[in-house]
Amino acid sequence: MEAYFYHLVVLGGVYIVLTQSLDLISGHTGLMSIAHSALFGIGAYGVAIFYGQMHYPFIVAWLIGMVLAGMAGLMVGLPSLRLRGDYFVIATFALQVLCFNFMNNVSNVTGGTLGITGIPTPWFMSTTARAALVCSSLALLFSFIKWVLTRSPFGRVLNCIREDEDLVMALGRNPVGFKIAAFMISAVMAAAAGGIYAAYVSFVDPTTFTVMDSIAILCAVIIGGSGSTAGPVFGALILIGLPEILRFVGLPYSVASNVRQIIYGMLLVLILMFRPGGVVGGFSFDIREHTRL
Amino acid sequence: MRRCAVLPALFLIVIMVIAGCSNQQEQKKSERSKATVKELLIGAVLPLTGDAAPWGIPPKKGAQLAADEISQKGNLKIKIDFQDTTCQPARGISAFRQLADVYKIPVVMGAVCSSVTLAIAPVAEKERVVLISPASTSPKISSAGDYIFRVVPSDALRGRIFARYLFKKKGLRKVAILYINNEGGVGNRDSFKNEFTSLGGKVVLEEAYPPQSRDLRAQLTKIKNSNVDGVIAVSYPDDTILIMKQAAELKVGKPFFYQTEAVEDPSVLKQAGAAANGAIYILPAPAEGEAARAFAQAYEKRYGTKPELFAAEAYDIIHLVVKAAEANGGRLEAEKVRDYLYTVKSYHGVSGIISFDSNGDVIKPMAIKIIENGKPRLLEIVGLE
Amino acid sequence: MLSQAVVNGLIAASTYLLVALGFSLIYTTSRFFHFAHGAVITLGAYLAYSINSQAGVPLLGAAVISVFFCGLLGVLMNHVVYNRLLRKGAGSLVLMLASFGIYLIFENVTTIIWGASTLGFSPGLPSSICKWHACITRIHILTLAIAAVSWVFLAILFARSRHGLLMRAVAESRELATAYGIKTHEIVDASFFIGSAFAGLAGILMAADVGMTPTMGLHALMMGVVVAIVGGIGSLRGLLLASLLVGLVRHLSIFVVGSQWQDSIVFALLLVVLLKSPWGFASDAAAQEV
Amino acid sequence: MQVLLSASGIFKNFGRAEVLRGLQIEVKRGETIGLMGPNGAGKTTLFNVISGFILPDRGKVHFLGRDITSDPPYKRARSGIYRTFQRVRIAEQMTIMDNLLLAFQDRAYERPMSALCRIRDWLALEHTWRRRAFELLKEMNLESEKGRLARDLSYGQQKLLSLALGIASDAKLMLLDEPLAGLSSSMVDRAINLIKIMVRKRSSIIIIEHNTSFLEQMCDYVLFMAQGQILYQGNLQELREHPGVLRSYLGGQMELA
Repeated sequence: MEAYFYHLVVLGGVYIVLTQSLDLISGHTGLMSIAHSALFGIGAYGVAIFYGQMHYPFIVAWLIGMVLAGMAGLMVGLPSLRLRGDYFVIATFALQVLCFNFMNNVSNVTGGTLGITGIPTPWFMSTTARAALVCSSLALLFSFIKWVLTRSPFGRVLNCIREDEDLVMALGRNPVGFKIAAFMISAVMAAAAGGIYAAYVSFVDPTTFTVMDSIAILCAVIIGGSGSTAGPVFGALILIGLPEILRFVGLPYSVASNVRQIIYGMLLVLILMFRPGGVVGGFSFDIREHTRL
Repeated sequence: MRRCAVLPALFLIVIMVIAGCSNQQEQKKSERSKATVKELLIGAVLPLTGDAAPWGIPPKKGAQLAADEISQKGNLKIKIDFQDTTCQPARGISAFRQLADVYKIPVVMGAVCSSVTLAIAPVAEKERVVLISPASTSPKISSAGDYIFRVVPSDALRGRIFARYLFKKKGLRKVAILYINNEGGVGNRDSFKNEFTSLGGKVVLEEAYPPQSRDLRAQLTKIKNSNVDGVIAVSYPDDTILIMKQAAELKVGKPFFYQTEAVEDPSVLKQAGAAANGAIYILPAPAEGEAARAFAQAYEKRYGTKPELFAAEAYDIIHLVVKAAEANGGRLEAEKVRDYLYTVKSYHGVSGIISFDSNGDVIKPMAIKIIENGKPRLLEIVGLE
Repeated sequence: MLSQAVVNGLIAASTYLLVALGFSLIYTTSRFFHFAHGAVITLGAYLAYSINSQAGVPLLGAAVISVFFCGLLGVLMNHVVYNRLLRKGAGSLVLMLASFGIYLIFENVTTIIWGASTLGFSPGLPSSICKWHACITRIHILTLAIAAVSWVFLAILFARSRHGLLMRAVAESRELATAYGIKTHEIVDASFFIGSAFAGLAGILMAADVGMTPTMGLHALMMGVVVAIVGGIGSLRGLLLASLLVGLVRHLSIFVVGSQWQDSIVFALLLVVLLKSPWGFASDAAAQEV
Repeated sequence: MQVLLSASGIFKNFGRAEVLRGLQIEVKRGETIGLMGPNGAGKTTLFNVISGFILPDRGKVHFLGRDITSDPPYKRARSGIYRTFQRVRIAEQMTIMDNLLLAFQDRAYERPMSALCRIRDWLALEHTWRRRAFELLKEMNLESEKGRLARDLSYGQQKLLSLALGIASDAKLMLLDEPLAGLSSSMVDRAINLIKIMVRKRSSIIIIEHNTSFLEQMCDYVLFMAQGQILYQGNLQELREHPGVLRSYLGGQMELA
């Protein structure tokens, strides 16, 4: 029983870091991204390759993964120079597809479709209890970091970018720099989650990092409540919790997964329609499309 | 804002209640297993939902059939706890943990998707739980661990046998490989290619296509214009239909050899129709004899269809596990089951003749079949020799 | 070989064009990415299948009925979800997210009703006509023809008819059009109807060619979105050029690089277009306006 | 008096429409200038050109003796140009306090690293920022609303807030685009109060406005724009008698009708 519970804590922790990091850009900066599972994957592959195969110390591999993801974040950040709103989403989508294809096809680096197996478990995660402790404290740490960031002068500018980029400029701030910084921080956080995930599961393959996973993470943030600290936590819990609850409920097997997806879809649409701030009540993506001068 | 803090709290409470319920379940189960020694609880982690469900539900049916048959005989009661993996590694670990840690089950059947089996394997090793897959064919599983078994041949075996067969019997020297760009497709491609080139053949073209692709004309056009004796296809049912139909449309004019059992899928036979005729394919040799026939009858009686893919394998797994328990005085212990399985030689199961090698891989003869007039016909049974 | 590849590219381009036409028609009047379009594509095929095989209506009739229903479905989506969201002041991002949700619901309902494995109108061996080393089936010719006719239809609609004029007015600015007394709701509904009907038509044609699966709409839509953006949403000429470009790139690139990179090339193209000029081929005119 | 801003020979076309045609303007430190003209005269476009949201086709803009013609808007804002927008622009889903803090806070503490590593520093500074913001709120009679989201404010209050942002950012040149339009009379008084604060702080101000009594009260002189050029510069009295002004106003109205 404990180990199962701890396992859920591990997954919950990893996903909380993911949703918090996505919320930093989507909920606070107004840049919706569906490349997040790719960034998550970069972190995971970083650990898998540098720690699992090349036997660097875990911390080093973890950091390498984060740096790589940060660089990828910079690459996504660059389109945000020009693109707004839905066009930005499409750009991140393209990036997600490209990253997935890289993981899937460049087999001499990433192991291709077969993935990388046998990543040794680092000592601090050797039991599920330890892993749960590590992951929950990471979730706490990153939630705290995000909380501080979004309440700092830095976060205030991000929030203002979400509200009105022209206003940010009128107040003497360069939105582009802030957007890129936000995206890179978010990418690094996602990669941190990915590295821990890889070390815990001890196996990575591209199918864990698809567009659909990216969309699921985004939906979790929206459903939970974007632009808040509790919202993403709640979203991550739904993402991890709903399948587990349905597992206990015992739906007919032939439809269970479809029913789960339908529940996600309905939740998303209903939340948007009746509670645009998400369950927890954060920021709502209302109309703010001032026509550009 | 304040009102909303209630909701997450409620959510947590729901989770706790559910967790509490399952805890009680667990206690009941353990009490019961103490009361009657002769009840065996076996776990199963299968993709019961999602894209891979078509491969997960038949093993569930087969295993359930075996459990009920054995239970009816009297001495032993078999219960199987089925858990869903949805073919995702993390979910698979969740499911496995639930069985191994919550219910303390020593033997688990699963998983179907190779990626899930590979993800679960280290956990199974650490928790000392025997994991027997009815369907994972990735060559990487061979080295996944001491407690990891499978009753379906590795892609490595299938590729080797198919390569030898095509090289020696069909006289192929130059081939193209058309494969689905996922773990199964690439694993099969590699095993075929390694054997074929070591025999002296040449793989001229390797064309991949992404899963759920609906247009393979580009790949097939390239193959049509290449100088090859034949095409090896590694595909799933949906794209097998595409390959057959689009190859016919484009008049590719090369013989196709399918290194997959997907060809036998009812949807392929129906949708591809005449386009399927002449397709030669390889799959683990179906069992002959009384037991296999009885299984097919019982299965059809109970579920209304002929045994689908991997149902027989699951049926055999349950029987093997029960045999191991019987050899251990009716108790299920992971180490004992593991040791027993390594000694199994030429067990006549309903999925074929089963022996395990030192990796826990099954060694089975394979069958070469051909589709004629929309129906499969056995060409021959081939082994490694 | 080249001739066949070009023909393949044209066939692919025609389905991309059909999807992109509907998608960008809806975008021009309502200004958001309607991803549930993918669900309409799938449903078009399945509805036609059911009407044909279960109700026994001949295939052509079934297709017409199904296309009509797809149009209605689009209008329904607009009324049940998007309009309500708009009334609450939702922006294009919210509408796009909602369309993700709708897509999820529809794809899974489709799977529950019709199952996950391939279904088709015409099982069996397709007959094809070959000339100059290139083979083509009747369905392909039909698809090409319908795509061409649809394009011309829209071109005339936009250039000549009053209705098209109103649509262009709404596309320019919804508020302004309302201020001028144009019934914008009706115009948006009309664009949803026509756009979704195109989606249903595309779905049926694809299914007639290669059969249907519940996920067929998503891949088709992805290519449609790429075409719509590369071509510059709202520019008919741009869409035509972009669909040809994407179709040919997909089918010719395979001779240069490995086929596993087919998708990557298309999406790299998309990314480059987005970075160079977010408004695609139609950039010069549209960019000035925005 | 020192010349703060000078723009010369500004041309700007939108498609075929010539909006600014060789416009010339000079603003000295501490001046308050009214900017009038019929609709479509290019007033807002001029603001956009000065604040950098639109680049002119030709012409130069100098601020504090430096050529800023090709500077992006945020650089100009940093060197001391603040503008309001005709349609109120504030951060709607942020609190009023946060809106003001945005203008008050020190850019040196806006780096993500300093947000994390120098928490104590910025927390300490935040107190002074908040105090100053609170004082400004008192001027606007909004101190009780500081925790509310800006979008929940009335239109007039939002307009006040956008003026307050200018005061908070301590700009040397304020470009106010119709600061009084649509305000109730009590709100107008408060807005004027805020503009007086700007004057007191010796900021130069250009105000686009149609309310002549207000302009008379506030401005050192007025500029009259028509057809992309400054037609007249002087006091309001004389402006009323200027024949060209009358014609262009009437002409403008006829165009409108």
